[in-house]
Amino acid sequence: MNFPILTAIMLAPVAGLLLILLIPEREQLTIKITAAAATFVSLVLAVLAYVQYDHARGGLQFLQDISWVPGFGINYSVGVDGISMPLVLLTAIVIFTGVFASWDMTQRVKEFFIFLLMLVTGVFGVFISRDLFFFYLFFEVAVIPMYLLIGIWGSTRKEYAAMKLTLYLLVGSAFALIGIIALFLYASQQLGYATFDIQTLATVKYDLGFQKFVFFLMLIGFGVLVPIWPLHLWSPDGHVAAPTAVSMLHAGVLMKLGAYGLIRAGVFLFPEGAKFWAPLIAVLCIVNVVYGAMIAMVQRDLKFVIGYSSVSHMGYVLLGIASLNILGLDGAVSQMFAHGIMTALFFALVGNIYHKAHTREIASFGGLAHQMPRVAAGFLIGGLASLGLPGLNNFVAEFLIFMGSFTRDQALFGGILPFRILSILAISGIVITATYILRVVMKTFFGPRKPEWDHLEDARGVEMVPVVVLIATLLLFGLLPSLQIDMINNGITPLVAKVEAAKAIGGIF
Amino acid sequence: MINHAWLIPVFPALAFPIIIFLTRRVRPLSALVGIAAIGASFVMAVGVLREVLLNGVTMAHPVEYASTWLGIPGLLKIEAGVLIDPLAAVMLLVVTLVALLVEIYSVGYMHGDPGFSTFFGYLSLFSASMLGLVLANNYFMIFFFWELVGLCSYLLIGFYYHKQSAARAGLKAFVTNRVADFGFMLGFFFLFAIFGTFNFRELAAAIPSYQNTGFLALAAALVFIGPIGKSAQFPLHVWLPDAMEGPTPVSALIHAATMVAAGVYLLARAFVLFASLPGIMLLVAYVGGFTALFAATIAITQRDIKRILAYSTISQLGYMVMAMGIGSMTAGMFHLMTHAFFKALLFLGAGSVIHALEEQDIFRMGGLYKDMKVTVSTFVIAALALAGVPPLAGFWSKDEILAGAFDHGFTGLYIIGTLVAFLTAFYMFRLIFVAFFGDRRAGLHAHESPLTMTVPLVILAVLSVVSGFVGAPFVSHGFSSFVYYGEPHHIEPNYGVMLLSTIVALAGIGLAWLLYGRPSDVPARLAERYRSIYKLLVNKYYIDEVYLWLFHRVGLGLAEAFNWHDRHVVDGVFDGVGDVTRLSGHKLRLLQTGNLQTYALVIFTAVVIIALWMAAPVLGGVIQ
Amino acid sequence: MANWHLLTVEILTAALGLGLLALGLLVPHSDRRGIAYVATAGLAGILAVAIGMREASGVVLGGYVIDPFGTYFKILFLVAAMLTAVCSYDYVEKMGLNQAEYYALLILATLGMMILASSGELVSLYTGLELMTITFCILAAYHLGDAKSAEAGIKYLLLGAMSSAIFLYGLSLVYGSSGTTVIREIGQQVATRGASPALLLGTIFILAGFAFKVTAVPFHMWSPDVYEGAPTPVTGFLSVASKAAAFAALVRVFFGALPDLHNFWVQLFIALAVLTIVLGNLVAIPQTNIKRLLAYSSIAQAGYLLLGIVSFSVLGVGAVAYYAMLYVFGNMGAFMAATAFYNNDGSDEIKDYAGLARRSPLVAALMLFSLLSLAGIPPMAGFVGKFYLFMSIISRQYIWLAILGILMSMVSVYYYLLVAKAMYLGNPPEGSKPLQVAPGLQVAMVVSLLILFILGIYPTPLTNYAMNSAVTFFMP
Amino acid sequence: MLDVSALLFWLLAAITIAAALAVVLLKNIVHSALYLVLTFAGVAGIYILLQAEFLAAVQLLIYAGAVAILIVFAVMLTRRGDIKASNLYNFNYLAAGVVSLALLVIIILGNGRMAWTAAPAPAPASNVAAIANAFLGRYAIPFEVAAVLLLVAMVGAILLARGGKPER
Amino acid sequence: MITLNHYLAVGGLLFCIGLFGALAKRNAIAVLMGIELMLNAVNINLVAFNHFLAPDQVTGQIFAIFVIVVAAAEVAVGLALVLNIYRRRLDSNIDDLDWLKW
Repeated sequence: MNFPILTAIMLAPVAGLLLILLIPEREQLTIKITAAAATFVSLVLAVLAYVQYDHARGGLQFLQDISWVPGFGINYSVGVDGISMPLVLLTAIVIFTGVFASWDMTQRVKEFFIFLLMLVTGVFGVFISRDLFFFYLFFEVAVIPMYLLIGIWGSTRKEYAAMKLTLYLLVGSAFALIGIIALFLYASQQLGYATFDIQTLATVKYDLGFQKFVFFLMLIGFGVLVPIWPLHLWSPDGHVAAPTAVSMLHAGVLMKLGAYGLIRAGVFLFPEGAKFWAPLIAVLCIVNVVYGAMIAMVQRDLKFVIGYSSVSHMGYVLLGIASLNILGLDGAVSQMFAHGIMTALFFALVGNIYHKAHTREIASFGGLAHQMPRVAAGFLIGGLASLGLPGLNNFVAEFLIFMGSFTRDQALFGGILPFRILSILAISGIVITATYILRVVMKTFFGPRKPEWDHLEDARGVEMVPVVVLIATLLLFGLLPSLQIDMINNGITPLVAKVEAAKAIGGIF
Repeated sequence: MINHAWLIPVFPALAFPIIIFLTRRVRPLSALVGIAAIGASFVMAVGVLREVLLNGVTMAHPVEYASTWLGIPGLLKIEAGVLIDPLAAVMLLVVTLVALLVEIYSVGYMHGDPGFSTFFGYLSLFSASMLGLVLANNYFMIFFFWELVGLCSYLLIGFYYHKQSAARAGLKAFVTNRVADFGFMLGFFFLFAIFGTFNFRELAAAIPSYQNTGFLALAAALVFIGPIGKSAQFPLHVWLPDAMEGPTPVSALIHAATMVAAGVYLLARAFVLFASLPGIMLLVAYVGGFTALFAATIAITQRDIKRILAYSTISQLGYMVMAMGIGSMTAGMFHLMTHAFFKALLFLGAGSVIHALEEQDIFRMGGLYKDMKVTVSTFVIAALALAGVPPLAGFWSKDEILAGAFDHGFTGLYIIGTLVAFLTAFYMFRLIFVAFFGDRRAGLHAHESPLTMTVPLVILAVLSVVSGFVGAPFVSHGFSSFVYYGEPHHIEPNYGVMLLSTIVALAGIGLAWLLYGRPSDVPARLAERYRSIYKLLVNKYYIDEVYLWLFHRVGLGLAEAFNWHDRHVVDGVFDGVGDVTRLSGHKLRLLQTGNLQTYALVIFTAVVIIALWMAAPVLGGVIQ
Repeated sequence: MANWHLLTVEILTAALGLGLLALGLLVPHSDRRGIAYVATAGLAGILAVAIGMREASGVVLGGYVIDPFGTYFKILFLVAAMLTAVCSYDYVEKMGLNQAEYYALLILATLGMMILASSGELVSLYTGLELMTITFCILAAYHLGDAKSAEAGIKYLLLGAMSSAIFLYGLSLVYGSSGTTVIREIGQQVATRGASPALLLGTIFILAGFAFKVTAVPFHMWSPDVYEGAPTPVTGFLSVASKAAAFAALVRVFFGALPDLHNFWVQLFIALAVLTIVLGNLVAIPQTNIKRLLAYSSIAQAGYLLLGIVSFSVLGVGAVAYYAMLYVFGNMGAFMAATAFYNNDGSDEIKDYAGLARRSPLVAALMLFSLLSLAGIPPMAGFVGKFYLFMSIISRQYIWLAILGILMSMVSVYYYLLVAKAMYLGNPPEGSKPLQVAPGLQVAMVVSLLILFILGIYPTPLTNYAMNSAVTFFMP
Repeated sequence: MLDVSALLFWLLAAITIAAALAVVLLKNIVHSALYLVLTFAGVAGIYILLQAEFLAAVQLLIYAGAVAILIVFAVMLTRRGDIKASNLYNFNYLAAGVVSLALLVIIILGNGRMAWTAAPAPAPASNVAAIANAFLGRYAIPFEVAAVLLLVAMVGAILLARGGKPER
Repeated sequence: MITLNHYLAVGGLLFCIGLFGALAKRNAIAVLMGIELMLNAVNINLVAFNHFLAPDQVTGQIFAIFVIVVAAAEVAVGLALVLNIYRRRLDSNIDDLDWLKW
């Protein structure tokens, strides 16, 4: 067997965590370097895996199987395909940059990095698991460190936000768990043996009622994490309260767990269920996109703006999923990646500002570009990515989503409302996004120089690591999207083939 | 050369990162890099045009090559490609030439500005994007660069970001364009949904045989929204006057000569789509015509030199759009070209004045001709060209539009066009008489600009004079046999129209001289007499106010409402669930009284209740 | 008779308990600490024997069943007793004298549980139950200096006696309607004679008795009071071991004697499970005392265990067994942490836990991860246990029950996190010192923590054992 | 017609029930304790009717003897205030009455609807021998457990009754 | 003819009287008395079943003896506790035992 690269990606943070346990609390720099090194190993391995992924062969690669609980068909089996590979890369990038974004951390450093690495282990685990049990297990592993990270190192109503976030996510995952168990039982009855292997589970024919029911459970369960309206409120509050690196990881990666779960454990396993619920997802996504963007427009706290912008942007992911075709799903996955990088960039920069200025009140800023030109430039680029400017990764993603949903030919409400109208409504979000993002840029960075902020220093040294890495990633995949889309498409094609092969059924509307 | 045409945007594209990351601290080098890059592009553009002329590349037989930028097998092929036909070749030349001249001019104009290098970087990025847009062989790519030029416009309008008004203007420009781009995007999505491709030529081949014109008309109308925004047509014109907050060379390059013309260029590129839909064509024509008139009326009351020019630009763009609408792509493009030269010249001239005076209000200027001979004389040439005085460039191109409207039977539009010609001549010369002639104002220390600025003015002045001849009706194998839609055609001179438009132009100049040529209180009296109209015009028909009201009251109001809803209703529901849970815990806790006999009582009550619940089997019968 | 050797574990336990009583009289007061070590070592030895005997099976004297299921639970009791013993060292010393008696009673209570878990006959079941109950009464009241402890003792005694009276009444009815007290024979009689009013009434009464012991709502009301009043290690032991023992006996009686009536009693168990899960979790929210909080949480846990009973399947019983085992570590972990804290600060109030993470990372971590295990958050063992339990009821189509259960376990996360909040988010009070924890207890804590992780990450061996032990009840 | 055993049954039943009622209804705890002895004796009589003579003896010895004496002692030791009002009802006696009555009805109804199945075999000659055999045979384990239980109870009772030293 | 049901009725009656005593009396000792009555009721049941239904074995009687033993143990411990509490509070009323609640 080859080198188990995926397991190594996941365990590198664990190794770092154990090392940090041994380092005394006062050796702060050593702790940070250890964390950076551990995540760097993950990053390098993730890039390596990304490059080595064999497009010609396609499918799941870098497989590794260890029998775990044979009686229940639980195996530790990992592997990535075109859908999960980019997300593994995303996680690696975001955590690596996140460590650097936390470089200025001075309070309870040891615990912080322990929890942070714990969190990221869970996230990696979700993306590489091929076994539904482990998938869920890792999914939940990520939640509790999050609570502590926000609760201890957060700001602005941190305890409330941390609790809210934890409960939302757990309640959501409760539904997913029920779905997974029901699925497992159904499948093992059909198959005659127990298994949690997603690929095998996908070969089972589930009857329509069951599909509808379980997909709905998955929709709630993973939808909370996406977050789907009206289950989204944990996210702005959580974003705002979380410390920088956690916000990055949280908005950058954790939300993607939801969408990924929805695709992997939802659409892939229950194509008919997905077809049934897709119109509802599409309608909710419009609310996400438009309503989220509108709310972002009137926020007074920088992080709240980004928090609601995440709600809005993840709406596009939902739109891509709801379109249930190759373009849409390609776009959805791409958007997951792009939004992850983009929002991580935002949070890194806002964290930088907050750390120096001790406020995030937009109204108190103005003209910061004078004092912090690099931060301003980075923020502007983030903003441009956010509003879908060509040349950046988000544009490709959103474009594909729009194309996908636009080319979906389906009539809702008895033929009165074409799906296309929904997609047009959702696309209109790009206008609102541009408005609020550029307004924030304007209010924060432009305008006359304010002397009270003259003490702010521009980002430099290690602070620039996240900015540079994240922007470079956005540009790379924005200018050369084939690098990304070919990979994703490789994973999406069989999935959509399954959806198309499924029985044609009407949607909920 | 044509085969390497893809390099044209690459030079400035490379210049951008070089300037931003490498040479930013060494200003002369930054300028040099920028100018060299666009110079190389210009040379190549000339070469391309030459080959197009020599090698028989025509509208019907363009050169196209592409590589796949993003492909999804069987579903989507997005190309990064180059389409060179006479249309593109002309546009390339215009863009590179104006950009080159503007960059040279900027060396002088921006001298001493702290953002000198950045400015050249942005200009390079803009040039690259604009050239990419020109070369695009498909809708996707044109959209891609369309957005990028929008970005550059945003960056350059907000170049003086310390000015609140500049920052706001940039935002306004971007957002207004976004609205338009949204429509544009939907438009070509519809096209893709119908035909499955973005490629212009493939679409051109497919469109004529498509039957469902209703659907196609929807797509075309949506595509047209793009030009409405980019080319500042009513009702999305509001951003352009504000865009004058940017440095003047930017106004010349982006907001007069090139970017704003991109909308017209798109109409030309997509002409096959529009040409098949008479209804949409009419819409285009009337939007253009209306904008032309509308903007011209505003221009006659403005005081800011750049704003006057901005409204003039809107008006002229309206002309071009109208030309497209009446089916004369040739005339539209011709006017685009000549307009690029003389309007760039006007802006650069205005820039020269502003550079000298640091003043933009024409009524605070006066008598500049004594100190700024080159500037003023080139400015006057450009103004004559714009006013349509023969034999300057503007005359020929405008005349072709009017003749086209007349010939095709659009009498209404013809009248509008003529009226606009009159107004144009009037407001331009109002500007000239007020600003350049008359008495010198006290406290003004005008001086001629440096050579880097005046040389481009002179070059453009020459072009403003001569460029019209390529399309004059007397010239055989002129512009109309080069850039056209359908079949090449030769335009017969329509002497009646020519005569009328010449008269009208001269009348406008004359009226301006009457009112503003010497000290007079007539304008003030007129303004007093027609006070309501005057106020309407000065306030630009209150359109900005309406939009602001819509945005602040309706948009932000709705957003606040949503915010409140989210924070109180949605959050309230979920927090409420939490509170109810907590509260029920607090209440249920009180059941635990601490009295053990109560506990025992509960136990036995429970037993009794269970027995009663199961009374059927236990007390009344036997279960199976 | 030939198979007395099957009783090795019980005999050793009895001998250890009685031996300690005797030892307590011999050893001088100054040297009493040794007794605690003897007790621990003895329990460890018996544990080893029990593990060695895990596959043994046979019937002694026609009514005492040795099978993997019983042995599984004996191992569980021994583990719990050991942890309790380790946990008690300092605590008992603080309570005062009578150490030998304390450990002896602890071990004799364990004996009672063993009898309970292995009885295949109602009389020995009853005596085992009472041995356990009465011993616990004494242990609960053991903190002689504390009035609350005495109150806990009498509450447990009187309520326990009342509940065993009704339980006994139920047993008498079952005996009357089947003519025998041997569980297997009752099963046969019920199968042939079918259900009858007195039998069903007896079932209800027996259920009430068990429900009391497993703290199912509304039979739970004694438990918060007793848990709060009893000495902390005893509370830990009471909450895990006595509950597990009651579940073992419950499974034996209902699955062994009354499987044919399951359509009848499953409904009752559903009602109890729902009430238990809901009330336990809800009332835990406003608690401010850690022991009371754990009491309500353990009520809720009982509700989850009842789900396994409801499912009436191998998976369900196996899940109960599995869950009970990790519940030992989870709950004992929490109680160990609470004891360690009490030994230092003399408080059980959650608000006093503020900043504990700074004062003692180990104690805080143990408390946190134990609570998370109870909440069923991976990678802690509790997750796997809950996973099996929910699987078992979903396989019976009780999806609504599963949803309710999981949602309520999310409520539990809320109050567990309130403890975590105090420990991790709060700041230690001025002038507080790091916690002093005895080395033995520290070792026990680390072991317990590791086991919680290991059982969560690699549950296979224990799963297999638990599931295999459950098969007994479904063999023809 | 009533035969002797029936007459005895009714008599014993009446005494037992009446005494039991007295135990719970009287307000003087000493009286209650005395009636408790009477109840125990009545129950012992019923055992005799049921041919469980050995059990009756045990009942008399342990219950009527030991337990009742123990209770009387306890009553004396904990006496404080007016003995005539030493055994009052608590505040929820009404609910207690209702529940008890309801349970009674349920038990009577449940048992009354039963068709009890009797075993065919006759009674063994000597109860005592059979009991002795059972204790040392089939019921050896509970027997030992009971022994341990008594020991535990003894130890516990001593510990608890002696009381601890007050909190240090 | 006195049937099994007669005995069971006596047992039931005794049980419920005992229950009433256990539930309704304030004095802890009286509660213990009530419990003893309940246990006696069970014993009547056991012996009656033994007598009427399965006279070939003495199971019911054995069971009853164990119950008596357990009851004795319970009473011993219970009274010890009552004494303990009485010494502390000079009161053996159960109503007052509510330090532990909520």
